[in-house]
Amino acid sequence: MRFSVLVEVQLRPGISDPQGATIERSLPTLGFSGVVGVRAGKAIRFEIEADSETAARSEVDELCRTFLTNPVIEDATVVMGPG
Amino acid sequence: MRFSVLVEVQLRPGISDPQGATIERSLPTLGFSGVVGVRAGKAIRFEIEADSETAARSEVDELCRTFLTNPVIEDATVVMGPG
Amino acid sequence: MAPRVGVVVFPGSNCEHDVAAAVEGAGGEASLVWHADATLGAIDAVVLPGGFAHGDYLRPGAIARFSPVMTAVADFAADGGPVVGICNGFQILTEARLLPGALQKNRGLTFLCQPAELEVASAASVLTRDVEVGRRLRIPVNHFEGNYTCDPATLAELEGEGRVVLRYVDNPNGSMGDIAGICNQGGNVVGLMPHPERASDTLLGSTDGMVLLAALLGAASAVRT
Amino acid sequence: MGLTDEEAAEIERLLGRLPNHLELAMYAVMWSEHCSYKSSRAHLRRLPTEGDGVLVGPGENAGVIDAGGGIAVAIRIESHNHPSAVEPYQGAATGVGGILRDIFTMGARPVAVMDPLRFGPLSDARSRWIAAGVVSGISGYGNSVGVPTVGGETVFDPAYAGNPLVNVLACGVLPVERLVLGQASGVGNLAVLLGSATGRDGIGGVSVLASAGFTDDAEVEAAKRPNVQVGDPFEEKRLIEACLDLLDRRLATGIQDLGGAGLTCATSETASRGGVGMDVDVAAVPLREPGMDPWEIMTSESQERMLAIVTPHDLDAVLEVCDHWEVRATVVGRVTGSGRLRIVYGWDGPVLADVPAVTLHEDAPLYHRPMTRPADLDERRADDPSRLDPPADCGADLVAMLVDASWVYHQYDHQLFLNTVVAPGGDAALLRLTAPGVRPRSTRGSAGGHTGLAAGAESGWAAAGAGSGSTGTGAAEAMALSTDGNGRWCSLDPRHGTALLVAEAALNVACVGARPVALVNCLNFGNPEHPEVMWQLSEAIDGMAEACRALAIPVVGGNVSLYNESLGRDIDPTPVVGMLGLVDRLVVAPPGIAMTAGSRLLLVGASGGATLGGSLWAATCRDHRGGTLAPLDLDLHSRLLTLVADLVNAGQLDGIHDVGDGGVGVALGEMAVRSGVGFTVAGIADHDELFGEAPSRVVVSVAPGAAGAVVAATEAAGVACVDIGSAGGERLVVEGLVDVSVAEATESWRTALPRMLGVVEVPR
Ligand SMILES: Nc1ncnc2c1ncn2[C@@H]1O[C@H](COP(=O)(O)OP(=O)(O)O)[C@@H](O)[C@H]1O
Ligand SMILES: [Mg+2]
Repeated sequence: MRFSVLVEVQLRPGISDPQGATIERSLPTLGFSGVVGVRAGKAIRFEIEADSETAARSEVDELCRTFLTNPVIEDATVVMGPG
Repeated sequence: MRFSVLVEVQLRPGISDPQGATIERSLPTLGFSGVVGVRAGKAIRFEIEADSETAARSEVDELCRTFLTNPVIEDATVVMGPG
Repeated sequence: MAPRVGVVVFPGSNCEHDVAAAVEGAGGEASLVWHADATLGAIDAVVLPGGFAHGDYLRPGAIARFSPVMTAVADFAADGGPVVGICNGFQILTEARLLPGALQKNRGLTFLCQPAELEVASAASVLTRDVEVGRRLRIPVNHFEGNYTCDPATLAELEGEGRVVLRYVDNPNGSMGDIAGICNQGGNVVGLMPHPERASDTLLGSTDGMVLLAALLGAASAVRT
Repeated sequence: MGLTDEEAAEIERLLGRLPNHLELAMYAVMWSEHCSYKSSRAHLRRLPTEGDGVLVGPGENAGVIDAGGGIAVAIRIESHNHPSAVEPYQGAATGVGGILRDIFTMGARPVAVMDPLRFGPLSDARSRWIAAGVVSGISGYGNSVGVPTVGGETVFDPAYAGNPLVNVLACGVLPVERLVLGQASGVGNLAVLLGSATGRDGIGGVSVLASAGFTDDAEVEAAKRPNVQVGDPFEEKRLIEACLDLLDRRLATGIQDLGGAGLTCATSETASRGGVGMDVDVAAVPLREPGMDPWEIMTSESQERMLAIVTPHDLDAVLEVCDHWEVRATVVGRVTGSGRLRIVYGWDGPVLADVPAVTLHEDAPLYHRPMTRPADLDERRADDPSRLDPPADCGADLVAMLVDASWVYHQYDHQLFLNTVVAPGGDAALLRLTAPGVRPRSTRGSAGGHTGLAAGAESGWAAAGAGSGSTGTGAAEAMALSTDGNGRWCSLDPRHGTALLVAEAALNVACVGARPVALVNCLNFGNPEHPEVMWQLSEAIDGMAEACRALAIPVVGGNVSLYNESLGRDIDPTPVVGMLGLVDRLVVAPPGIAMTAGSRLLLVGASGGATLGGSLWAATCRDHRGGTLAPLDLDLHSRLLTLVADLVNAGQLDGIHDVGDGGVGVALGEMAVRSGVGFTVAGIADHDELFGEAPSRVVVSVAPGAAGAVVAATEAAGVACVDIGSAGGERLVVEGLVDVSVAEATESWRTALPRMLGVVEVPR
């Protein structure tokens, strides 16, 4: 079975996100108001082939833990759908 | 009203994505199989204050078009929820 | 009177002094222009120097293009004034749509600071005016996002109109068409990834950058008279 | 690593009462090993710190050396080993940020970074991850902040597999009158916090607060807090410009960076150095997160912050300068005459802590920890690698030792400021001694200028020049930098090994024409509670002191990094020295590591005594780490330094390389692959002579017509000189030992590092 996956990687809460903060600071001068709490992370999309949804999910989790994030500073959120 | 927004920015189809390709190439040696079509983009999260969902939506779209993406090479996908 | 070159400084720019020194070495008169200024003052040419305007956050040039000075730069360019973007300056010019295309991450996904062998591909720009087409120049590159990208129609247009100004002899970053620098239709707005100011002294290993800066000063004088 | 019972008792004695929780937290960070040097201070005192040109020695944020003509150079080195082991990119990035703040806090514009790096072997995936992450972190931060990285080291050794060493040296240039110290003065003056908001990051980074006197709750909390920080080079870039601008306008009487121990350190040190007190209002500190406790605010190590001491009269002007550079500035403290550091919550609010500032800064315990010579040392020294079987093919071994570090340094902007005459890849970096605002370039304009400010300058840069009057006349024209460490040597003999490093670093700067003028060091050692480690540290310091005295090179600063261990195993003792050299007149670029077809190759310097003990060959080709080190004749070395610099500056050579790791063989090999020219050398008896390591030697390439003059100069200097062969041809030939094609050696040299890293595409 094939699944399509979106992994969103963000810095963990409490860790400063200079990129997000800089984007946020610049918005008013660009004419955008009312935007707060900007966090800038990564979005990684791919397709995965696995025997079951559970198998796919556990491979993706492992991938996030060991490769796509450094859990010391980053969290991953996974969204999976049919491929 | 406040809305929470996720903007996913990916390179447009047809534009080469060396980062995605590099991730994909290195996965088998790390013991991950069956992963294809890797695209590496950005995930930008924020909260926005607006009078209505439509107003929020149109401000976010404008933000994507003029600032969060470079339309020459990138596309944005927006997911909005209650703040 | 020596041609006057305004060097624009954004927060995070870092090559402004180097460019100013090289411009002066080439016989020009350089002044620094702060990004928040809405006017350029009395100048004959503008350089957007290298560096990391606004930290290159989001995308190189994405925030810088909204600076007040960029309106003045666009007006100056529209009047035919010579505008050159070096490295980060090139990225800003593309974000500001003063030049087509975009600069993506290098193919090898690393920052690259090294000499590059270039070939002059067109003499129809303010930076290569009177420089022999085919001439080889050795000028350093210093970038992470220098991989020039555009749609096929734009590429065909650039090639067809002779607007590819400089090409890499040995493409370091995956740039389409080995493009190291391009210009607008008028030839007065030029963007290039290599740093001419870094090839401005024999002690630095090359003086080839002075060929380009001298051409720019020539164009600047021509505009003024 | 919290406070011990004795330390807690000492605090109680100093205060005459029990400290409260906040006070205890402040002592815990200030008396940590990192901030107080409590294990090493007793030994560091033995280093020679005085010399002619020393304007500021150890103890301040950076050492400062007079370069003549009203110009000075600030230099400092620091480690960021532990953060880089857990988050390589950010650990290395924040290491660069931290050391740069030490430089511009002195009033110097940072103009160079060097990064001596040590990792485990790249056959291990974790070491590859760390190495790649560290290099991109240095690249990402250093390039963006706008300071060129001009050299360093890249070493792979199993000793560092669990604990990489990420040291960063930074160097800055200043007009002498901009020199400013980290001192508070003037009762009633204000302490202004500049830069980033304060968050819960890096709390207790210098010490784990948990052990003594804390509730279980706090422990639990502390464990959850991220100790790794994310660097913001853009913020730091603006801080650099704002701070130098403030100093040029004479708007700050003192300035101090916030590093380890955060606000506690910056406020107590500035007060203590100035002999004053300070009241700090924690409620005024801009926070990144709500609900932070005062002890968190006072010990947070959030990056990119500085503390400036300003007069109330200048405050508005200070705020205006900061506003221009988009740097946040907030009054958080007031200088008092009490000598006490008082933490208050609101100026009229409760006093949360009240301690003598000097006790935080200077009364940390001083430990004379037990020392023992390692029991296995004699055995390891007796295990001499010359007893190993000779290599079947010296050529293959030579090629295996040639590793081009350019994959690393091509990721670093090493050219910014147009100063870099010898780029990374040479024996030492050589930079013109200029910087924006120091030897002013005649630019005009509004960038950096602020309408409404009194200075009357058209630009911040012009103001710097006008204010300084430093036109550069009489100043040295260039500076050289080299960093050197060698854990193999130092594990066999920390004292002698360290002396050899000082000698090597000095010779490296001589090879680009400079005379060594000052040294900084980063002492990377294991756990100081192991008596063997303390012995190594003590020995290394003695070896450094001895060599520096003999060569008349003062030690102007350093950093001690202890507890470098993993799974109970200490790293090899790895002192790293950073050498600063000056060149009075820079006329031509030095010839560099090169040879020219047709030239003679001369081996100049010490003869005999080279050994394979602790050598690169033994380690790389035989995985062997025993033996004894070659002797060092400091008198000869001193003569050689002068001779080499003179030859280089006279323009008589077409190539030069010091003989270091891998001996004469590797020196010749590197000269060949860098120039694409082969050589034929004779008279080298065996692999022992080819790869044996000894100090005080250089290989020079000189045109036949000029060889006579070079030989005469060596004779006049009383230095041996042997003609070992000639450059030219397509092969590297050492008669009877090596015969390899230039093409093969070059390809292997060029691709070795990317291959080991598993980089798919080898960048050119
Ligand atoms: N991490 C690094 N960063 C910058 N330059 C480096 C790095 N590693 C090595 N280099 C450069 O590569 C060259 C060779 O380094 P090395 O072999 O350690 O020198 P040597 O042994 O001659 O002192 C030097 O010029 C050094 O500055
Ligand atoms: Mg060397």
